[in-house]
Amino acid sequence: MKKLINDPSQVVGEALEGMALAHPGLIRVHRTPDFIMRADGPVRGKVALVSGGGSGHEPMHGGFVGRGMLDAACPGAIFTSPTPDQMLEATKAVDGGVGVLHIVKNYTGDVLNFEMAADLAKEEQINVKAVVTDDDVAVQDSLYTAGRRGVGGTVLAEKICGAAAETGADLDAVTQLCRDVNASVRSMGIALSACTVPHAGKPSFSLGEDEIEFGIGIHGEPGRNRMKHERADQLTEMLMEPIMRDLPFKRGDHALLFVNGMGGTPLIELYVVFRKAASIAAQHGITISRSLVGSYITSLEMAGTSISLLRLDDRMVRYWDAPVVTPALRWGA
Amino acid sequence: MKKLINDPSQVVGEALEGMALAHPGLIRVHRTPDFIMRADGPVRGKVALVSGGGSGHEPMHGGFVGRGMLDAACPGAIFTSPTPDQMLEATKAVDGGVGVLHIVKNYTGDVLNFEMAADLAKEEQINVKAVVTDDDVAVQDSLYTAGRRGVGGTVLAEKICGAAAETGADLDAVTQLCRDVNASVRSMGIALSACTVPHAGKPSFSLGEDEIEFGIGIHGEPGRNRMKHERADQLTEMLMEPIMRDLPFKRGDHALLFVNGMGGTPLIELYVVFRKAASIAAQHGITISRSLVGSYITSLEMAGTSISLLRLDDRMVRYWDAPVVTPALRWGA
Amino acid sequence: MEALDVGILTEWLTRAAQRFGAEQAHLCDLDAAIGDGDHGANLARGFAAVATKMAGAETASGLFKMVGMTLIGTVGGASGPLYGTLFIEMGKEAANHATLDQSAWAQVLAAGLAGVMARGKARPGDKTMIDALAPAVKAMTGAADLSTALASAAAAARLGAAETIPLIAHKGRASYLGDRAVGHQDPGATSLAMLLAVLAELVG
Amino acid sequence: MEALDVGILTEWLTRAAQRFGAEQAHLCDLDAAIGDGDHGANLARGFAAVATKMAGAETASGLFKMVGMTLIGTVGGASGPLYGTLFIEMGKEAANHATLDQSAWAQVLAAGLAGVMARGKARPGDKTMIDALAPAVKAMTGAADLSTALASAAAAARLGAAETIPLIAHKGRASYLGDRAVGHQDPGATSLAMLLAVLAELVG
Ligand SMILES: Nc1ncnc2c1ncn2[C@@H]1O[C@H](COP(=O)(O)OP(=O)(O)O)[C@@H](O)[C@H]1O
Ligand SMILES: Nc1ncnc2c1ncn2[C@@H]1O[C@H](COP(=O)(O)OP(=O)(O)O)[C@@H](O)[C@H]1O
Ligand SMILES: [Mg+2]
Ligand SMILES: [Mg+2]
Ligand SMILES: [Mg+2]
Ligand SMILES: [Mg+2]
Repeated sequence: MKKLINDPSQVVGEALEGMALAHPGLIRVHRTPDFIMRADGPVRGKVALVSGGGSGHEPMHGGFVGRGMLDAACPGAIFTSPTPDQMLEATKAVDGGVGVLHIVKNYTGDVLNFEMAADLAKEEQINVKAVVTDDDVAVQDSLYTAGRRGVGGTVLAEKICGAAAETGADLDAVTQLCRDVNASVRSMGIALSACTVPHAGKPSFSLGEDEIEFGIGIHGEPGRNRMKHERADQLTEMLMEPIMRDLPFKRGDHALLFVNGMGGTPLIELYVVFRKAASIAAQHGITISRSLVGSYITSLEMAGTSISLLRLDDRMVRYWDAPVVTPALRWGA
Repeated sequence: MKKLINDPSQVVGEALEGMALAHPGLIRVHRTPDFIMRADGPVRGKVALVSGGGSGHEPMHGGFVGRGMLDAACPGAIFTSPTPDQMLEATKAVDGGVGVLHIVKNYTGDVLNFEMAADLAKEEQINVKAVVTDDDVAVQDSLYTAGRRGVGGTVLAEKICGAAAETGADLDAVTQLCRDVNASVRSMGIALSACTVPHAGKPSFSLGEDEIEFGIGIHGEPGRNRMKHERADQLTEMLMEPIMRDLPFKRGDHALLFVNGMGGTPLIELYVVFRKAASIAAQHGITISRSLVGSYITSLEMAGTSISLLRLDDRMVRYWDAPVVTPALRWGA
Repeated sequence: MEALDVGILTEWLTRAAQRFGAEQAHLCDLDAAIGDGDHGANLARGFAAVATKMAGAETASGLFKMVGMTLIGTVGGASGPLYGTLFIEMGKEAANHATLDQSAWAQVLAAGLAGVMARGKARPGDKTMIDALAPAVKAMTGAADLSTALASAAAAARLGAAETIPLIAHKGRASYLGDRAVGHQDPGATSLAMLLAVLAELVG
Repeated sequence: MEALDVGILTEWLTRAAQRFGAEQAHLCDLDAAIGDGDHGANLARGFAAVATKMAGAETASGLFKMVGMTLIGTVGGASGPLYGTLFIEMGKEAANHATLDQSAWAQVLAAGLAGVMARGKARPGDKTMIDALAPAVKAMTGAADLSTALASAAAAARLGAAETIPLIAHKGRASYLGDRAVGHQDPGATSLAMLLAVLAELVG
């Protein structure tokens, strides 16, 4: 294992210190318990957004803390959900008096830890609501699974809801908007290689020279099935098919197309995927009126991509375009 | 070789089409010859900036086209400098009547092709100047080499000079500023793994389980020497040492610290490197007052990092902070 | 031995911490096959924290609540809240008993099981730690004495963990894999069986 | 054969395109060792474009200028402007000669060499294509007839390319490597020798 780290047990903490040094105007880092909050928080009278999850998905979530997006993010160990004390302290630190929304990706660990934190925060008279994102169509959503995972759609929800909160929406409205975004977005991912968790020291699975994992999550775990590697256009068709089927689009719909890199895939390849995904959308009469291309929700150095497609309404477009000032997403200000 | 591509010979063109679809408000893509120009160009009365180089370094340069940075970028084949016809057509397309600056990374191919293009453009009465960037301290700058390579400092020069041009500086002033930035920045890089050029189909070199290449460029080539892999803090010291020595800083100086990923290194590791590099700078009494962290000048999926340190003057700070609206760098607007 | 006192329980958890340290890679490997490969690291981190905090606990109830809170604050993942809840609920039940004899311990363990099920909503057969814990609770009743009961519980947990191998998972990350989880033993059930084995070895 | 006409020159470049297609991987491998691994792909791409454009060339001069412009517009990298300049300068010189006999061809090649040296600023011994081209130009003079001269030029180029092996590079990417370039043959010198070999084979 060759990584730019000092000690597997110190990676998360040292990266947090690096972030604090790199972005002093945007964020503040709190240690023990670990969380990142916006530099100018808490913002009185504004609904606060708190998210979090295992580390190793950078820039998510810490890179999305700042004006117009998250108020705080709680990083766990690599691929391990953070603990309730982090979430509780973050929630208290950013509470502006009008409620806090927890945006939680649907993984048992994240859900249970955020639940405990919300209970504790409520005991301290903070009005906490939670939305669990579950946009990954790779997983059968049934009584017999932990339910669909929260993946790329979470980034879009955080941006859009962050803008709503920034412009004065109340807790109920931001919560409902977050549910709406989650209900309007679907995602699907593939891995061309595994990643290596520092404390494990070896790849999380191994793939043959022309094998890929189809239907992966973001924790280096195997996917829905293993298959032969294909050309980018064919893989993109396979990714788009369940997305389009699961969230029926009608001709004339507008959508945001998010082509995400898993960490080890060069940007040039993501644009090759974007090209095909956009053309598939166009064939269905869907207008891609907004886009995001880059490695925003990653699995360390895994090679691969995920596609998220969000059906847009005017409100979402307005909030998407609104200013955002975070380490990883920044525009309009 | 597993990549998200269709055909090695089509990657660059298909990625350009993807970029055009993803960023219609920011850029326009011209094919045959290939170049990317800002959507609202040419801008009358503004000095235009044109850069270019081999593909495979994304987001550089195409991702830096837009308001406040480049007017056009010419992508060559992967790791192969573009051709004079591209540069000539791009130059003509963005010329706003007050001159065009070519920002050229110092590689024989880039320099020769841009030279030819400048000669051709001058024949068409366009006032063209060129600045060759050469910030890579890994290379001995002497009569016996092609001179230092242009690497990370180029990104900083493009941002700063783009802002100067946007706010009305004339060709001489922008050219001088570009020389000043180049003279004030030094860079050094390492590779933890090789990358695979699509048409080659195999890694450009092979490294043992605990070997790294020290002093690499951005074209997948071997570096100055091969050495044992070390902890991030030690590697960061080794990268910073020649930078600090080559561009003597004095206590009280302000600097921009740019920790760049080579493509396959996760962001969390770049922040671990940033932490140490910032602390080394602090030990020397240098204030890191601006920063950039991410994979901005890459070698496909190579794992590794480069550090660039730019000594700032007030003018550079002002131009760095000025608005920029490109696919890859965006703030202030 | 007639009953478990706070000293022996402290020793149990000290040895459990050692055991999880030693078994960290093994548990991570099990989790890598059907999860995300961190279960061993999570428990090792959590129990190492527990081990530094136990000195001075005066009651079993107080000890267990501290253990539960520590695990919740250090483990993370799914197993943090679940193992944490296990100990917190055990602590609550332990407060109702002056001595932790065989019958009291059966009730303590049963309370832990109920807490974990309430928190995680898993049932037996879902391929989780419940598949080790539930049979262990059952095996406590009807044994001749405390040490036999603990040995039966440990054996039942070990067997229950092994019996997760052919199952499809319905909870946790392994549920994403569908059929692909078949043939692998659940890491959480395995760690739970280890925890009970350490106690049986200590007392037996 | 007394002189090279446009037909034979067209055939030369057609075969050169085939040769660079076949040798693409070999030239890329040489470049991977001390450069960026694209030299074979660059030349294959450029000469393939040349091959599609040659029909209808009426003079050697016109042909060479077209070849030069095409290479400049399709090869990229260092070799694009250098190979392009080679042919453009050869074309300029060819315009001064009614027939391309042995002495005229020697001047044409010398003009090409001068052009490449002016553009790239490399000198013999810098471990570049000059190390194949310069000895070839020298070998043209004093040969008994055209075909012997072309054969000598090709042989000198091949030898010159081989003699780059022990050199440290002073130009191009290989110069970044210092000592590490020693022991590797320069890809540009190798391709230049191939180009001259194809002509010698055709005429010989
Ligand atoms: N809903 C649940 N109820 C009970 N146990 C569960 C549940 N979900 C997961 N588990 C247990 O947690 C174990 C995984 O723990 P761990 O790897 O530490 O957390 P994570 O899955 O968050 O990485 C599984 O092997 C399983 O035994
Ligand atoms: N200044 C120069 N003068 C002459 N030949 C050069 C010079 N620089 C490089 N070359 C030649 O170009 C060859 C490399 O060409 P190529 O790989 O196509 O371009 P690049 O180095 O841009 O990738 C070298 O092997 C060398 O022979
Ligand atoms: Mg986990
Ligand atoms: Mg090249
Ligand atoms: Mg796990
Ligand atoms: Mg080359």
